[in-house]
Amino acid sequence: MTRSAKLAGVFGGIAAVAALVAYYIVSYLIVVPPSVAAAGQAPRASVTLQTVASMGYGPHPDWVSYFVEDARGKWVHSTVLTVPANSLVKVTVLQYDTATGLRNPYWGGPRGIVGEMVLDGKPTPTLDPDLASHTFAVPELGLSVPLAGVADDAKNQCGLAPCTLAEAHRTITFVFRTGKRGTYRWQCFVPCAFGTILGFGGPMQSIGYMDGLLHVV
Amino acid sequence: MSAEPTTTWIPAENPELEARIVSLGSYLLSAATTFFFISFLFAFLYLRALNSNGLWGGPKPGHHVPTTTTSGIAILACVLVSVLLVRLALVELRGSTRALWWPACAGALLLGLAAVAIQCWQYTDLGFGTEEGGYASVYLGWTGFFTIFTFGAMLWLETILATARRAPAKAPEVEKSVASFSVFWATLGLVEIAAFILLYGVK
Amino acid sequence: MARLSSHARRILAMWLVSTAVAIPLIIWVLGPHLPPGDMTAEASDQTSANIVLTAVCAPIVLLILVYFGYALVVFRASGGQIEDGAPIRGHAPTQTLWLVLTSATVLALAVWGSLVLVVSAHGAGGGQGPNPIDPPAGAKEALQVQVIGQQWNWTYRFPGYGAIETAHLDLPADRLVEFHVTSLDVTHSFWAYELGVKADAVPGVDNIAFVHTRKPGSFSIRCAELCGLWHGHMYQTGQVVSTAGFASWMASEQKAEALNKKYLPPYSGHYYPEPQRRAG
Amino acid sequence: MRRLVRLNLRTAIAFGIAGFFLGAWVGREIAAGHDYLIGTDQDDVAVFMGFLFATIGWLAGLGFFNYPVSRLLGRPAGYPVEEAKGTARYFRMSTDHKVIGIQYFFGVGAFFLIGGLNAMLIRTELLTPNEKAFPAGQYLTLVGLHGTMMIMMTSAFILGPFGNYFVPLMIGARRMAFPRIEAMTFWLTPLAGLVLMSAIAWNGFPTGWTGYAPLADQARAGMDAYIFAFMLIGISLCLNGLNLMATILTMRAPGMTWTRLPIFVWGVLSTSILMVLASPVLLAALLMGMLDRTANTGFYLASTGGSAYLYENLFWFFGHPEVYILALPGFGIVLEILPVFTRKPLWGYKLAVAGMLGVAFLSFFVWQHHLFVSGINSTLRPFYMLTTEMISVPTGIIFLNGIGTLWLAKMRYTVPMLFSLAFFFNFLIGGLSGIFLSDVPSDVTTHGSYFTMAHFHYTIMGGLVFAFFAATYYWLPKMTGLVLNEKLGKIHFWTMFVFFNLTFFPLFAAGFLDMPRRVSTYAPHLQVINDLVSSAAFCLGISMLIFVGNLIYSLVFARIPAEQNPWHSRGLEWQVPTPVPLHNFDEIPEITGDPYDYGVPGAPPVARLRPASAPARAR
Repeated sequence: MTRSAKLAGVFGGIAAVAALVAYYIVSYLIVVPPSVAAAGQAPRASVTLQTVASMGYGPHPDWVSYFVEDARGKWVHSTVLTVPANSLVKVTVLQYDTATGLRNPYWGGPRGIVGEMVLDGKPTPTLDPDLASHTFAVPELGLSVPLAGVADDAKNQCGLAPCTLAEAHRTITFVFRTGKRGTYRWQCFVPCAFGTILGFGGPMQSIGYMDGLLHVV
Repeated sequence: MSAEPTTTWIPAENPELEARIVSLGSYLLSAATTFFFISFLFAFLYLRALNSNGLWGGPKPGHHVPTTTTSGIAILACVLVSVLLVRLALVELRGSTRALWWPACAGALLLGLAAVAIQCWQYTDLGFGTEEGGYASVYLGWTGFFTIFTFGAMLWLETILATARRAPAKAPEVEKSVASFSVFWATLGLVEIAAFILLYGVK
Repeated sequence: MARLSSHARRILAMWLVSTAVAIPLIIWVLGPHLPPGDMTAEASDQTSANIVLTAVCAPIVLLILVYFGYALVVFRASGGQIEDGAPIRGHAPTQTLWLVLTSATVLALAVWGSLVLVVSAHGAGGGQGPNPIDPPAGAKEALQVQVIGQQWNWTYRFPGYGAIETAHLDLPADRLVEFHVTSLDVTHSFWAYELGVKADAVPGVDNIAFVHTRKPGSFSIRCAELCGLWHGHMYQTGQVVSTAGFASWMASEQKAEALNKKYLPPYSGHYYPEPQRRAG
Repeated sequence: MRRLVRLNLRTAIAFGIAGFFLGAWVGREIAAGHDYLIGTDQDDVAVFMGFLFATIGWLAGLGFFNYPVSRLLGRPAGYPVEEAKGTARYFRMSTDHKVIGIQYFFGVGAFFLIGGLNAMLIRTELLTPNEKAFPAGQYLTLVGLHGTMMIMMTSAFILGPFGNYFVPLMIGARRMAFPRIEAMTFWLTPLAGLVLMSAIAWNGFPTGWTGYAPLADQARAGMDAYIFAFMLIGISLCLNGLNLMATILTMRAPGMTWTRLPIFVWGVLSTSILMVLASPVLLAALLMGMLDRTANTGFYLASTGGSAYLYENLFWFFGHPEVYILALPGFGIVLEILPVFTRKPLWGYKLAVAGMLGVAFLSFFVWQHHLFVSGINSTLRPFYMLTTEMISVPTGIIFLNGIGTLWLAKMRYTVPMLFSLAFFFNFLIGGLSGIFLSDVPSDVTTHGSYFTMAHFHYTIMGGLVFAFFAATYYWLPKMTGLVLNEKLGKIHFWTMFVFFNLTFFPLFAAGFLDMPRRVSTYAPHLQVINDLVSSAAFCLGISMLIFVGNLIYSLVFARIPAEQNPWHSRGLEWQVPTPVPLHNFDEIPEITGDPYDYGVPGAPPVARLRPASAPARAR
């Protein structure tokens, strides 16, 4: 074997293995759900979300998840939102999941919102923690809003995401003020991931399901 | 490099050294095994002392002891008699008549396997679930891994018996391998005594 | 023998000079910048502990550095030749001296650390578990604050104020505070940096830490034990405010939390919320 | 069987993969009908059974069951072992301790580089104060993979390659006490690495290398990979320690008295005590975690009668001796190398032995210093503060040995010597920063911060890894029979030393300035420090590539045969020819002298290699 062939063999082999390992690790690392922009412009924008009890498809059919409506009215499986800075953002959540109850009842009161939380058209100052199905919380903005659950015995419950308005749901609207630019995390404070120890595993620790990012631009 | 043979033998040392190696290995294995089960002993005492959420003994008081205490006694008896039989075999091998060592070891093997079997049978009829508190957890962990260790020990004993059966070895060699095994098996016997006292005796 | 002692003399001189320079620098120049500052009595104790430890370590570092530096320059083979060094196998007086000195240093540090920990600092701001060995005088009148770690935020309950719960933390200045740290799910660690408090939040445990606040200011709160996805985001900023400022903050919180208060569980050292394990 | 299929790495991988799928199927059958496993979208029983069967398949594929089965059938001990020729023997089960040493060197080294790659990715993420490069969850997995991979691999970093290769050579034995167990300790290691890497396929694990419960109970199936991989390493460590200890205690050549035993062997011996006794506790802790995840027990769940403290106690009961499993072989290596390049006897040999045994003994009594602020029994804190600070006395002895050995020396600055000297510098900083962590008032600030992180990187990377490279440059010529390029070695040393310190020293400041460990986001004012550290870390990564380049250049291209004893060492391992013959010594040698008698007038040679042909000694 010539020197150059040896060189090519050794370095080619090592480079190939290194590339494979790096690809294996990095391809896992960089996956983020697509970002969905809020409708409207600063200083007013709006976001429409829905929460589903179970995906019904995909790699995790049993998981709870958020969905976001994009500009064309299509439901996107993502939790990465882009909203304008220093604006009022109106959030509408279509809530299809049944109640689980809060781990910490403290989060039953809506906090950090402008005006009042509106549940199915009625202003609601606070929620019985046992009736909460999820929360929408951005701790760095002081924002936390409990999302009331659908009654356990409601008819026509949604089984396959994304759900339609014909299926049993609650509608929650609220307005919050975005601060300065930056990326904020948001999450749900309800231990709603049944089947996982303490209800806080799986979807509760996965961006794209019950955790997300709020890009304020 | 090309001059190397395709088959080599692990260089044999003199039999006395080989026996010393196995004997020392058995002591070290026993030490490691002891520390392994000390973890469960610690878990038992620690969780019992903490009694988190009042659930050490499960949701219903007095409910947590296995329903079949007799099978616990049976396992203890099997293991202890088996340990004693191995010691007896050792005495036999060291004495002038060596007639009884084989049946003694074979009996020890059967009793050890019986302990494994009884434990497996007991799991099917426990009377409590694994989720019912700290005691249930420690019970499952301790007895489960003790059973696995016991099964491994029985494989070792079987090896000694099979080797002696196939090529009737000289007494000193058999004696040394039985002595090495006896150390490990006696250690497991002590573990079983502790397990019985704590898991069946302490409420 | 004369040569030998000249090496030793030189090394000793360099060491003494550098130590004499370093120690004042550490105490008066670096010292004031060492954490965590002096917002509380415990933080001051930790700062002085850090200064003392740095000052104790400096001579050791300098001894090794001076010696090794000297040896690297002086005790080297000349040229490419392989020459043998002096066949010394040991020197009993040096060995004894070294053992005595290191043991004495270590024992002194341990005794001093224990004294600071137990007698003067009452736990030094660290979590002491449900039964602190030596609660400070006036612990009965301390402001009780329960810190509740949860995935992923901190909330606080004030049993002295109707057990209301808040999402951020204000403390009055010049007051003994008794933190009761617990968790609702996994292990967190409550780290109030400027206060000099660190206490693990462990489910089912009431972990107590004492701190005596001194002057107003803001402090950062972090989670120092890996707790899942948003561990790095579990930070807040708290305030030490005047007593009057604390009272007005508390009044406004009580007003804001009036509606939600009835849903809170009764105050307890620890909580076991549902679900307690995997649910079907 | 052995005639039909040639058992090697290929069959091991094939059997392993087949075993995994078989096991996963069995696991799903077992799990079916158990409510608590339904709806989690992860079947931990299937994953564990898959790993278990994969391990069995892997070992069977390498031929580890041939001998036990033949023994069960009653065949006699001392079975012949098939050895391949040339490079092929490195890819199959070999019972030659020299082959295993080289397998360890490259196998563990490869995973060490993967762990290093993870470190580079971590530093990439930390270039910015907020998550830019990778999302938070994946970042935690990265931290866990880096930490666990490094701890798993560096545990065997010195005892694996150099312990296995040189302990028999240094004590005058032809083999290790249990050659097949020795082979198994190696082959479990790459399997553990692969199992750990597979955590990515199960969406990672969030706990870092410590695997704290109940977060570990809550985590997704990647946690199973962590638990299983660490269990394999625990078994491997325990068996490796058992084997090394049995070898040293029983197989010393005649004349190898306890005071003639090379100091490296003493280091190995004291380490192996820790390995035998501490690893089973890790194994038990992990098995309890496994039961929590699969059998629905509640060892670590306070809400059902368990306790998170149980894990923390068991883990650190293993974890602190583990720290010394990492450090003690390093002590042994530098004290072994210093006399050779100072041309002096080791100064204070007996004290060094006492120091290492003292460290080993004390390390079992310090573990609760990891739990100073955790809220367990606070009355014990002064005791653990005392024991922890006490351990710096035996550690300090190593420094005294270094000081004494350098006194009036004739130092030669070869690459191994440079690494050994750097070891003292790094370990000094690492050790003294440990004093801050052992003092409770100071620990309240530094615990769980980047200060801690810098501290243990100074001791493990600055200590163990530098000692590893010292040993590599010192012994690799003997192991491979080829010279390593010295110029590249020196470039490697200086880049590594400089950038190691530039990487980790600023992290003490980051910890003092309120930066907790394992965070993907930090306060914006810390960005300068972090960017400096990241750039230095990338250069540190490049210095590792220089080493890899040196290895490739010297072993593949230059191929300059090494002399039998290039360093003019008195060590017994240097008295045998290079490359080392298959059974090391034609006859068991008789040890006649001290291995460190440099410059001692009239010192006898270290050993008589052919005692039988030499004139009989008067006894």
